[in-house]
Amino acid sequence: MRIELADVHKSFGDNHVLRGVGFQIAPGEVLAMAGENGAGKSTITRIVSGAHQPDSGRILIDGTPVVLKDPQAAMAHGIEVIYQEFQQNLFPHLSVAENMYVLDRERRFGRVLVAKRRMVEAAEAALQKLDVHLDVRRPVSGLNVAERQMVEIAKAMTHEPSLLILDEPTAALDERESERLFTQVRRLRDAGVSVIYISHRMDEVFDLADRIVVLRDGRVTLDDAVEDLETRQVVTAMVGEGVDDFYPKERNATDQVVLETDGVTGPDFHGVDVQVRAGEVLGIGGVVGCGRSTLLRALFGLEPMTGGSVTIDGSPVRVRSPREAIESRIAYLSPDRQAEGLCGALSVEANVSLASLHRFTGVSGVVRRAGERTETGAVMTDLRVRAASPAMAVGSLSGGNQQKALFAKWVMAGPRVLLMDEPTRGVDVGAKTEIYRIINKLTADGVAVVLVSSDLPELVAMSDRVVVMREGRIVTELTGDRVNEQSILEHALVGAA
Amino acid sequence: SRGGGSTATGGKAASGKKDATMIMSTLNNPFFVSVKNGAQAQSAKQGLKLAVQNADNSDATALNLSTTAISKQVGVLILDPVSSQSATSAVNQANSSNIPVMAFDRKPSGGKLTCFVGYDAVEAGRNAADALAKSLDGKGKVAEIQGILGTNVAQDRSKGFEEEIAKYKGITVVAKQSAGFDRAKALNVMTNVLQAHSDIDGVYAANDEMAMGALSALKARNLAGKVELVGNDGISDALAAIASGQMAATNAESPYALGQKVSSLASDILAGKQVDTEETLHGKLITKDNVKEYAKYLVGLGDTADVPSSLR
Amino acid sequence: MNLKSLASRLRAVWMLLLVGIILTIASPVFLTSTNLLNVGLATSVAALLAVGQTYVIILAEIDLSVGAALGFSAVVTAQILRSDGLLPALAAGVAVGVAVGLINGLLVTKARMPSFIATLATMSVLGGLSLQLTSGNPVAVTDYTFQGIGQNRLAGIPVPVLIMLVVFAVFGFVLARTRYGRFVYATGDNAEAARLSGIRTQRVKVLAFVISGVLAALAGFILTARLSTAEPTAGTGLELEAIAAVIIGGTSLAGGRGTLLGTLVGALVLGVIDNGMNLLDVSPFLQDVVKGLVILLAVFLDRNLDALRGLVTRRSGPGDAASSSTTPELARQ
Amino acid sequence: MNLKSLASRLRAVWMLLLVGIILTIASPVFLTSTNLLNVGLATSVAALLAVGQTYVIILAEIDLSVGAALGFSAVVTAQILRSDGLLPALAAGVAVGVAVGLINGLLVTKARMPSFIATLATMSVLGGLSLQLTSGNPVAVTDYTFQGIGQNRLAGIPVPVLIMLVVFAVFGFVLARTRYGRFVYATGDNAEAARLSGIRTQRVKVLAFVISGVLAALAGFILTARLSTAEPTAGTGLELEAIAAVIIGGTSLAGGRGTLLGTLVGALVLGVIDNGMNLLDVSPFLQDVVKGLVILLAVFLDRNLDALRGLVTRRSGPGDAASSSTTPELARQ
Ligand SMILES: Nc1ncnc2c1ncn2[C@@H]1O[C@H](COP(=O)(O)OP(=O)(O)OP(=O)(O)O)[C@@H](O)[C@H]1O
Ligand SMILES: Nc1ncnc2c1ncn2[C@@H]1O[C@H](COP(=O)(O)OP(=O)(O)OP(=O)(O)O)[C@@H](O)[C@H]1O
Ligand SMILES: [Mg+2]
Ligand SMILES: [Mg+2]
Repeated sequence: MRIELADVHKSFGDNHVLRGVGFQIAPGEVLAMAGENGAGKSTITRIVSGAHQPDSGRILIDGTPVVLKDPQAAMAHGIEVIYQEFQQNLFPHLSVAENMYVLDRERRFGRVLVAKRRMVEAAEAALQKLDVHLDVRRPVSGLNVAERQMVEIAKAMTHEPSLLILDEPTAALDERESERLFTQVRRLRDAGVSVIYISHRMDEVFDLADRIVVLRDGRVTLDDAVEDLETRQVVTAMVGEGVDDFYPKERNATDQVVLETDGVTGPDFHGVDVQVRAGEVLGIGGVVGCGRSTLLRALFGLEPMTGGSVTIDGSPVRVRSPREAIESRIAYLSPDRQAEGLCGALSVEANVSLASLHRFTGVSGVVRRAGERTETGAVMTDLRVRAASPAMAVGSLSGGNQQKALFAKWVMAGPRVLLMDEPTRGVDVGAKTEIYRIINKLTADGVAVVLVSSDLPELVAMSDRVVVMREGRIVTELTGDRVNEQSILEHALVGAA
Repeated sequence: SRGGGSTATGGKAASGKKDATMIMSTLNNPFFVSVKNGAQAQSAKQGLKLAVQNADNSDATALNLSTTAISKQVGVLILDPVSSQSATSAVNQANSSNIPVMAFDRKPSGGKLTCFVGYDAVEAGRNAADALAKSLDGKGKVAEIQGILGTNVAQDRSKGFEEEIAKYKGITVVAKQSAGFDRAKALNVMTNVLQAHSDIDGVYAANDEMAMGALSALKARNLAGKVELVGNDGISDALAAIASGQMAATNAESPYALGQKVSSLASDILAGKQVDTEETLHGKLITKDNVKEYAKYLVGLGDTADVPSSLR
Repeated sequence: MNLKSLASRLRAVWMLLLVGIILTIASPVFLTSTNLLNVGLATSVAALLAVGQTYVIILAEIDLSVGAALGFSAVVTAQILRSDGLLPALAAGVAVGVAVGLINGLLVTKARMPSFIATLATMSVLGGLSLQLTSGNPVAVTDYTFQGIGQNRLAGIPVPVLIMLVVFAVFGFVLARTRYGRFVYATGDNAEAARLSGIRTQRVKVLAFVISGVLAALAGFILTARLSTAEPTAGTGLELEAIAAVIIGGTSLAGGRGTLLGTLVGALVLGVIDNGMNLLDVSPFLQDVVKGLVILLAVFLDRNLDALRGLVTRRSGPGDAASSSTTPELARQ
Repeated sequence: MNLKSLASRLRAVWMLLLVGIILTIASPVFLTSTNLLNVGLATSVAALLAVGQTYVIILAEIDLSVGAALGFSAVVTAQILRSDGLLPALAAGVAVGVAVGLINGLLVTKARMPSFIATLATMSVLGGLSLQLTSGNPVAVTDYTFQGIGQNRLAGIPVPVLIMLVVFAVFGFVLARTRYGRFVYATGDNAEAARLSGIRTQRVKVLAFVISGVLAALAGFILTARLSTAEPTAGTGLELEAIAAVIIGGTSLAGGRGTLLGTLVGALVLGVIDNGMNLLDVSPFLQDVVKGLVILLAVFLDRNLDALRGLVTRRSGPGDAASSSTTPELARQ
């Protein structure tokens, strides 16, 4: 299907988000869309999917102007979307199978009555294609972020789409899963399906795309075939300036041990011993389900720890709740910013200061607004949180800016230990570099950082040391030159299916 | 008339005002609806401009309504107190604004009333007890279905009934349950009571609405007419049930007559005439013997709505 | 639906059994077939309201107008029954139910009003209309066929109980086994995702309110037929009874979860409590106290049985309790 | 808090002005200071209940027990006033409020019960206890000082109105400007995110229920003092009035949003409607109808003013309507 956007405008209130966007996609073409956080990529997605209406401009399908007045209208044209945020795709209390076939437009499983068994079988088969093995009768609420992402992908594939839009689908996936997704995308492309692929990962973009469109401040600033482009050009088109050093890693590690675990055991991890020193970034490598996320949650008091002990700066700590963790100056950046990170209806400012509010209140409990505003403003500037106003609801920020706001909250809390799970999920290249600089600043101040990331280049570049987990245990520790993608993958995958 | 001895005049009534506000404790009950109808019919006859308000069984609402009426400077404030005690504030307010205030059905416990007219609820309970005892020849097992607990009428009727029935040594009250003056609730409650006490001989329901609910329960067990049923109020359905022998008696307190009386007293007050400060109306025990006669009396008043078509 | 909801159904059944066993011991009459049929009869009206309410609550909405809708359709039905006969009366009653449901549904979807306040307002309007229409007087019903809806028996079972069972079976089947049922769960679980998945969520909601309205009309028929009278204020307070039945039955006000079997059990729990207190002649002042305490106990057990079981088998840590307590919020999106 | 909520406050004010202007034209008495003070006086009791309710609703919970708590603390206060004098009586009344709030709060947090059913059950229990304690009889109050709480004036303004204004000012300040207020919004918006930020969300909730209980006790003092008597059933139905005020004032039942200024305006809107209908002698049966319709209109305008304005300035498309309707869901995460 050939789809064309011409001079599309869209505003939210006074925020003029799209200012005359135009581009087209040919059948069997993968178009990558890149751009800073808040550039308007997801807004385009939602316009093409019928979720939002453009203020002006035209959409043409195979040369005919169309009005996509609601998602049904878009679906009728074979447009399928994997949205950036899980909340826009999934039903936590429905089973995986019901999630995948919730609409069942073709009524494959009955016109009125539902043939449950056939639905379950079909769901299993569809996931099999993606090499995903799940009990499809389980509710989605029990899945982790990566598993949910795979379910979403499978859901979009259940219809044979003629245009598939993927909005940052790999932000929560590891290399293996990403590769499986790419295989499917290429298969669809070869079958003549058009694909719009949105990502902040330049390697993926160049790997997969036929053409790249870059968006900046709601306008197309670059639209070219991938053969004619270099990463540098794309980045410049995105951020308006060259970024020389994606990973401005500083080595600030000292000898002083801050966080030490001794044989800690919990639901998905066993006998984990790690030491993190002041100023050090400890990376944890591993594939989905290896237990590293659960380990971080347990250290923050979100999961029960059934054995072992934890010390901070030499004194034993027993953390049973996030509050106790925060009192021990541990901070935790959750990978699920929607469910666990932000209070969407509250202002950006209130979210950023939420974990450090005590600093702006005396015994009276009255918040000193001026102080709060100055400090949050400073952190937000440091992290380049792009918000029309610090008083706007954080939920209406773009995905990447929400992530930065979440990061800002924990920077502001002034932690001794910072546990980060996918800290740059959905963050654009420019802002990623900013986050890395902030990590440098934190380590320079002696903060001990634990980094879990499925973005391997990031993990390699930003960690001083990496431990690799497999099936809940630490299988190796990599230092110096041995911190590279190759050896992390080797250790993570050995023996795995 | 039969009431207390002293009389009073309606203060500033000579001002020529022709309006009154009547604040009803509730209108979710045919009894009070009929009071309203009687009052409105009579006002129309006498050229009185009568506004009727509904306090919905809430003391607070009643007080708020009174306050509003007083600031409107109505000619007469007519109260049907939700409870005797809580109406005192309203009476005091009216007193200090020099607005004549009268009450009916329940007497406010304080303040200066120009006049009060009403039925005696304790007496109603007593009469019902006597009627029930009589139809049972002084012996048997009975159940009492109470009204909305915490309301004056429910409390007083229950008090009168229990005091009086205790005098009959052969009668035991085997069940005492509330059905909130509600017909549907009474149906369920009575069904359950019959389940626990299948040998029951008589039922007293604190109003006829509940008596009708109880009657449905009795019918379902083919006990209608076999178990003696006594109610209060004398609503149309109850009169029909008495006429057909399904109900033994009701202590009728014609609400329509009460309403008429209230309106004519209000007109008298506005006209500056002397009125009795207190007038207690007495209920009339209606049985199969006098139900036709009572129906004729109601029709004579103009109160056709409260007369079943079979007796018109 | 799935294992979890099956477990929660069973839990509600446990509660019912518990109350039932206590009453069987305390009162010789409780466990007789006539008494159990009485419970069914007394429960039938609120239970019918609870069916529609279950749909609406799974959709994360609420319908406070069902009691008033019952009253209004009852008086309309009774008045038309007097003037035009049975079929026009039944048709008019159902039409009132449909209209009320449509209005509620459109207020919530098109006019984007929170259902709590929209249906509170329609409750007020309908209550006033019923009084206005009847001048506050009950409307007697003498039609023999119509009375049969409430007073006859088939094979020894009262017609209202049969109607209740059929309605639960049909609507339970629709909820559990049809596309529409899945749309109800999906929309209640995550309305935005449902919309983006191509479900016409507004229609799904409007239809649920219409179901609620029609079942309120049906409940109105039964109540009117049982009493041989339509009372303008007949349904007052029944909405809370129905909602309580739904929640006791394990349906979450946050939406996305619940079963009709649970609702039936919830309604029966409430009916059994009332029946038991009457049988035992509990002081009427204390009945409200006892009823409140039993509801607390029932819902407490329902929500904490897993945790309590966990305590016994020592499987649960502090994290577990905390994480499961937050599931409803997570689910709300 | 932010621009958006400011706009919604102002909208509620517009509604109030609209109703006020209509009444000023229709009735010469409406815009007199005595009448306006009457409205304030009539509103004060429900408005106090609505303050605590606002906290609870911003926390995405609900407190149905406030009316019954009012009645129970009123009869306890009145009985102790008769036996032990003013200070013990006031202390006991407040203690009842605290205890009820604690129980509700613990049921919702520790016992993990949905607040709708937990507070419905405590409502039933408290209602029964009030009747039991008084055997259903009102308790007369003759203490002159106590009566003053309800009947005196200061600088021409009735004491209940003053109390109401002070309570709104204090609790409005707490909500808007203190750490606790911030925690209320955060917990109501996303309890899990709040917990991960170190907020003791359970304490935040318990405290809100306690505030609700204590203000119910305070409202009970005022009502008792105004009536010179404590009625066991005094608060019946006031919970719905309070909740309606909160929602009309723009607070979302989904939690995370709302202001006390909005609630005050919401309560006044309801008070003005009642007052206006009385002044205009609207037929009592029709009053419910009119009240329901005005509430519908008010909330409709509140929720759709932006869209309507958009229609006029032709900036908005159908998609926008849809997207703004989904914002609450989006925002909730
Ligand atoms: N529903 C909404 N209401 C108000 N503003 C919105 C809404 N949705 C998006 N925006 C604004 O539109 C702009 C573009 O957001 P969009 O999500 O399209 O960015 P994006 O390019 O996808 O960014 P990211 O890479 O961070 O995902 C942002 O400034 C955002 O705040
Ligand atoms: N809330 C949950 N409920 C049930 N199971 C869960 C939940 N969260 C995680 N799991 C399971 O626990 C296992 C470990 O998950 P964990 O998130 O620790 O893996 P991970 O290695 O960190 O993965 P990733 O790299 O994708 O974050 C997985 O099999 C997952 O399915
Ligand atoms: Mg985006
Ligand atoms: Mg992980």
